[in-house]
Amino acid sequence: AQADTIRIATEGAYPPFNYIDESGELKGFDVDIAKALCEEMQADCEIIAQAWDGIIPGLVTGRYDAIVASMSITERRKEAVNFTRPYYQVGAALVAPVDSDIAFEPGRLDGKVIGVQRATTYANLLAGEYPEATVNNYDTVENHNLDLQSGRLDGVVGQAVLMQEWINEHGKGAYEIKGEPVLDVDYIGEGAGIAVNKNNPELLERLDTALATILENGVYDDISASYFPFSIRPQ
Amino acid sequence: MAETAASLALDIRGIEKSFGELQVLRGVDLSAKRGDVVSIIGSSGSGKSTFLRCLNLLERPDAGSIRVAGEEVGLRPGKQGLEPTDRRQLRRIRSELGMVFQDFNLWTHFTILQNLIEAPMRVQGLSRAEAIERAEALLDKVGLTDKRDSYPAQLSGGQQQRAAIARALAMEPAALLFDEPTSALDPELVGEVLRVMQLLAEEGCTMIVVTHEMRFAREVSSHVMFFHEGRVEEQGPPEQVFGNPNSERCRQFLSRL
Amino acid sequence: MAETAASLALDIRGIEKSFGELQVLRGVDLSAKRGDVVSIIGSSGSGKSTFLRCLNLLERPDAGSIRVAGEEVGLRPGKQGLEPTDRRQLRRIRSELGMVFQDFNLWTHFTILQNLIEAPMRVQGLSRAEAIERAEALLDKVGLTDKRDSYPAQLSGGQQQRAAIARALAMEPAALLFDEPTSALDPELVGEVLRVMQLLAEEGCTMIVVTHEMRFAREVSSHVMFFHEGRVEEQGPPEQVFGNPNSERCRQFLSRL
Amino acid sequence: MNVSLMIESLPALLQGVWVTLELVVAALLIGFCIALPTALARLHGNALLRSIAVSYIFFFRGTPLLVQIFLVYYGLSQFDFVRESALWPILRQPYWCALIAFSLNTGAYTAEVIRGGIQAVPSGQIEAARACGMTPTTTFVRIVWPQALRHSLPAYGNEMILMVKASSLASTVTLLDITGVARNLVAETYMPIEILSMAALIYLAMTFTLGQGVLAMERRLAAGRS
Amino acid sequence: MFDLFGFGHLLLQGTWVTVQLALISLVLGLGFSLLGAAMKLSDFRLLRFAAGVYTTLFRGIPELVVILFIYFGGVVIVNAVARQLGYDRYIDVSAFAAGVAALSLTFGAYGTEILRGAILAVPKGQVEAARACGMTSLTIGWRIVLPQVWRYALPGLGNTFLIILKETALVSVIGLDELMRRTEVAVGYTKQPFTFFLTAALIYLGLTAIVMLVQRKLEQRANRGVIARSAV
Ligand SMILES: Nc1ncnc2c1ncn2[C@@H]1O[C@H](COP(=O)(O)OP(=O)(O)OP(=O)(O)O)[C@@H](O)[C@H]1O
Ligand SMILES: Nc1ncnc2c1ncn2[C@@H]1O[C@H](COP(=O)(O)OP(=O)(O)OP(=O)(O)O)[C@@H](O)[C@H]1O
Ligand SMILES: [Mg+2]
Ligand SMILES: [Mg+2]
Repeated sequence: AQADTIRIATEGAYPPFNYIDESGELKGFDVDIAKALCEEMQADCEIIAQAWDGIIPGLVTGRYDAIVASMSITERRKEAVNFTRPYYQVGAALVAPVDSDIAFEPGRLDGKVIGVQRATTYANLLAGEYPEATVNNYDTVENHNLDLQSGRLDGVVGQAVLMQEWINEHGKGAYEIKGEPVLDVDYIGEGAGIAVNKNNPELLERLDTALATILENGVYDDISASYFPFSIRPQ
Repeated sequence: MAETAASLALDIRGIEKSFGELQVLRGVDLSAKRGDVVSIIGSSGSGKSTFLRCLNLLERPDAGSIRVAGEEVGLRPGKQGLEPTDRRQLRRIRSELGMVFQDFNLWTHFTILQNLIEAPMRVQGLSRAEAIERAEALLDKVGLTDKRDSYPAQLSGGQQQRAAIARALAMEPAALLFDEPTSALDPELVGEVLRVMQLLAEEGCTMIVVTHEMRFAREVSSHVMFFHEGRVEEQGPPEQVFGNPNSERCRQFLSRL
Repeated sequence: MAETAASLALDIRGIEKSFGELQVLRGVDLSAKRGDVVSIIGSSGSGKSTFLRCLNLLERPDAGSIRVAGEEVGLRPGKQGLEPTDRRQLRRIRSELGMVFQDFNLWTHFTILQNLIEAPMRVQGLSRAEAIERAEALLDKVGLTDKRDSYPAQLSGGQQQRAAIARALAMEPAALLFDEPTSALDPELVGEVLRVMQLLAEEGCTMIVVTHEMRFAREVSSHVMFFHEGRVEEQGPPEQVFGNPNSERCRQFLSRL
Repeated sequence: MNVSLMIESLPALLQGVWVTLELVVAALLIGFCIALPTALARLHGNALLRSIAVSYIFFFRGTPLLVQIFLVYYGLSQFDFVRESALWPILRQPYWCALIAFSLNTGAYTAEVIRGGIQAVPSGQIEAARACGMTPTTTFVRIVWPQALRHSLPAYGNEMILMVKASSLASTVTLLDITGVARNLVAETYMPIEILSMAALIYLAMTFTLGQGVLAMERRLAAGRS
Repeated sequence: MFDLFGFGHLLLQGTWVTVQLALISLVLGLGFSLLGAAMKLSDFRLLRFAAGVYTTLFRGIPELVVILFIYFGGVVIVNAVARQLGYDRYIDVSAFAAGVAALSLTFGAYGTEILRGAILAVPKGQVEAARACGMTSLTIGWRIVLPQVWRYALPGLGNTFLIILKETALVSVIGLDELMRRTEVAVGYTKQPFTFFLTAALIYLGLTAIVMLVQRKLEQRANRGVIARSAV
């Protein structure tokens, strides 16, 4: 598709990767990456916010051309959409109060109430490995974090970087990441990729090329450095 | 009653009407010359209102013929009784038969004046100015000039009744049909309305009046019909019907009053 | 009227009542012995209904006193007219003044029998069996025995009216108050209801009747009161009021009939 | 349309039916218990009671149920004193939060329905009772209430149906009612049309049955009385 | 404090979107109501049946489901139809359009029943009096029935509009930047759920109060010529 404008969807409720600030603008790592890619491809881009629930159906039905929303590459999703190579990779972290003894170990989550964002890979991870845990699905990460604070949840499973950020800002001394983040490719996937409609292979190729370029030429690293003190470059 | 059909204001023959199983009218005739005042009396449920409503086809008769001012209303058998063959003609005939309802049915969202000019303007195509001129003359006649801009709900029962009569007259009809024009009113208001009707009678207006007011039937009408179980059981000049009725049932009815 | 106050079934003095600016009653007296039948006549808006409703305090009078069977109803000035001092007494007095409403007000969710036993059971504390016994005797008297298990909506107007009378009688009241008991009925039903009332009158029942039926007022009542603008303009035995009224206004009213 | 998926999704959705039904029935019962005193306060209470009733009704009829749920669920839990109170074991559960929000909401609407029903009882019926010397309580219990109930039934039937539908908002606070299950299935399968059609059909069956039930009851009550 | 952590103006923008959504749904919904009522009262069984299906569906399915359905399914259907008609550019169904469609169709379903009831509530005598004057059906409908219909329909229509006004909040689920979504975004950013949800509640209450006021004015107008008689 040589359309002049590429429409890119992101969620807008996943800071610092994508969020809406008080000026009402979409911001964040994902958004900056998307803009950098567009610049590289010399295309006009329109970035729109879309609720997570319907973000893949929206792509499938052609509402937009690509999703840059920290979406993990998984086999299930590959049935519905095509992915570029990963553009970042972080594990799944379990966050809980400091004095809690839960952990990502067999049996240690049994009977615990764990919050997770609806329709994410973390939900699959919990369902697959910890069937005895009670899993609550939330519409946004913000909502499950609020509920962790309210004490309704014993823990939440979310993306490691993100959860670390949140702990730094809102939960220092009260919450911590339990153990090491999980990097199980079966559930978590190979990292976050850009999803493209299956019938649009040209765009996929252009995005892959552009992604390779910015990973090479230092643009990626600049963006990454402006958000994180460490690298989340995919292996 | 030796007039030719054409000279009659109303000429009705053999009206029959059933509601489901119940036969309400079993062949009723009526003829009235210009200026006749016909009173219809009879006990409740005898079919008086139904007959009146058949005359302008608010109710569809099962059989019978209707002539208004010499013109026959086109009727053909339909699903529910006789159907008008020509809706245009029906509307014209209806506009020639003014009807005054028992509960007035003044249009509540219009003022009295608007009630009077609506039909002349929409049905007879009068200009607004003409319609208002006619309406004001009528309001004067029934003594409601000061109420022209009031809404029906702001009028007393007797005033509403007179407005309803004025509305019917505004169409300059060939005949006026009244259904119990006074039964909802108190004795004083009854007198008020009867005076207006008497006035109309003196002016030579043709009227068919269903009524429970025997005094009116006796004093004003030229002809009285007593209905019983869907038939005209007794009829004639008031002196005869009230003074010396042939029918046993009629005598009984009158004795109750 | 030389009876002592105690022997009177009803003794009303100086009732006044205003609605906002409008003074509807300007000091009305009424006294009735056991067995008296008092008719109240007068034109629309003269305050007849309001007066009747003041008697059992459905409307609060602004001034006046009320004695029922010798017992004075305790009243004290309140925000809107006179207030009863003792709600218990008020309820007892009300149960002694049976009221028959113009539009019957039968309780629509009860059968006729239930309508008759409800108040005796709940107010007078009769057992169900006693109440039913009393009710059945009354139904027999007003000729509604076969309707005991029908709902009010299934009865004709005249039957409903008779049921309403029976309901009032079921409380065995000291006096019965009627507000235009026949104005909603057709002539034949009027006859039916008047017969029942005449029967009650012959049995010595005390009745106060607001009515437009002059025939009833003339033939049945022992005393007639003509209301005009919130005052009793004329009163006396029916022969006098109808035959030779003193008041000009009363003469005018009667001439209209 | 992927029909086999629609059929596969049915068992999971039917599990959601129980959550929905439980919530709706409980909310309607509690709501009714709130509504009756509220309606009476609105009609007969002293000025203070009346204004409390009026404000309660105005707030819950004037704001979206979604806002009410979020206020109860996320809003209250923000305060430490709520979290330390004895009520926290209840308030921490999404089920109870949803139930509280639903009950308060339907209570406000039902109060208006009941008020309408009471006011629709012709004043003559009450006057006739007074004229017999009945006490206000007897008059209400024996004469007004039975008739008010009949007057209110159609409107109350509507309110019940609205409640069934509004209960779909429970999914926004993690509850797995019909909509909650459906949204999870959509997230797993990326087939929104099929799944949502199934959910819609289930709701339709519920509301339709309820509607017919209310109609049947109206007819029974109306028998012989018109 | 009034800038609400910097989100005040966003909430106002959201309110404006909410108002637009509600008003456009009202206008279209009234159209559907009139059409639906006319169909329900028509002599053709097929039209009556179609209207019956319409009202049953839209009164029986939760609005949230309707919104999700139109948003996800609507695009597929619209584009399939467009392709059939030979138009092969992609047509988007925006969240706003989906919201308007869902809300106006819902309003129409309720409105259909309200208008039907109101038309039947106009006393038969009013129509008979017009017939007896010889008016045509069209004149009767336009001059006698419709002006009186509002009197009976306004309370019901007003209530339904209040319901629709609040249901605009559901459109936030598909990401339309109306008041509720703006509120959630603000909560996400500031972590102040109580403050923001309460603010949103107050804004909705304000809108509700305005609608009630307008409704009362309209009812007064529609009731001209009718004297309110006290119930006592
Ligand atoms: N639309 C209808 N459907 C069925 N039966 C009807 C209908 N209209 C009238 N009837 C019946 O037809 C009979 C005659 O009614 P009609 O109204 O003509 O009587 P009426 O002589 O005017 O009585 P009244 O003096 O009480 O007005 C009555 O038994 C009535 O119940
Ligand atoms: N609740 C009320 N508020 C204000 N005015 C009232 C009220 N009830 C009655 N009125 C007025 O009081 C006057 C007397 O009314 P009332 O009903 O006693 O008359 P009436 O003699 O019974 O007349 P009718 O024969 O028409 O029944 C009337 O002018 C009426 O408008
Ligand atoms: Mg009749
Ligand atoms: Mg009166």
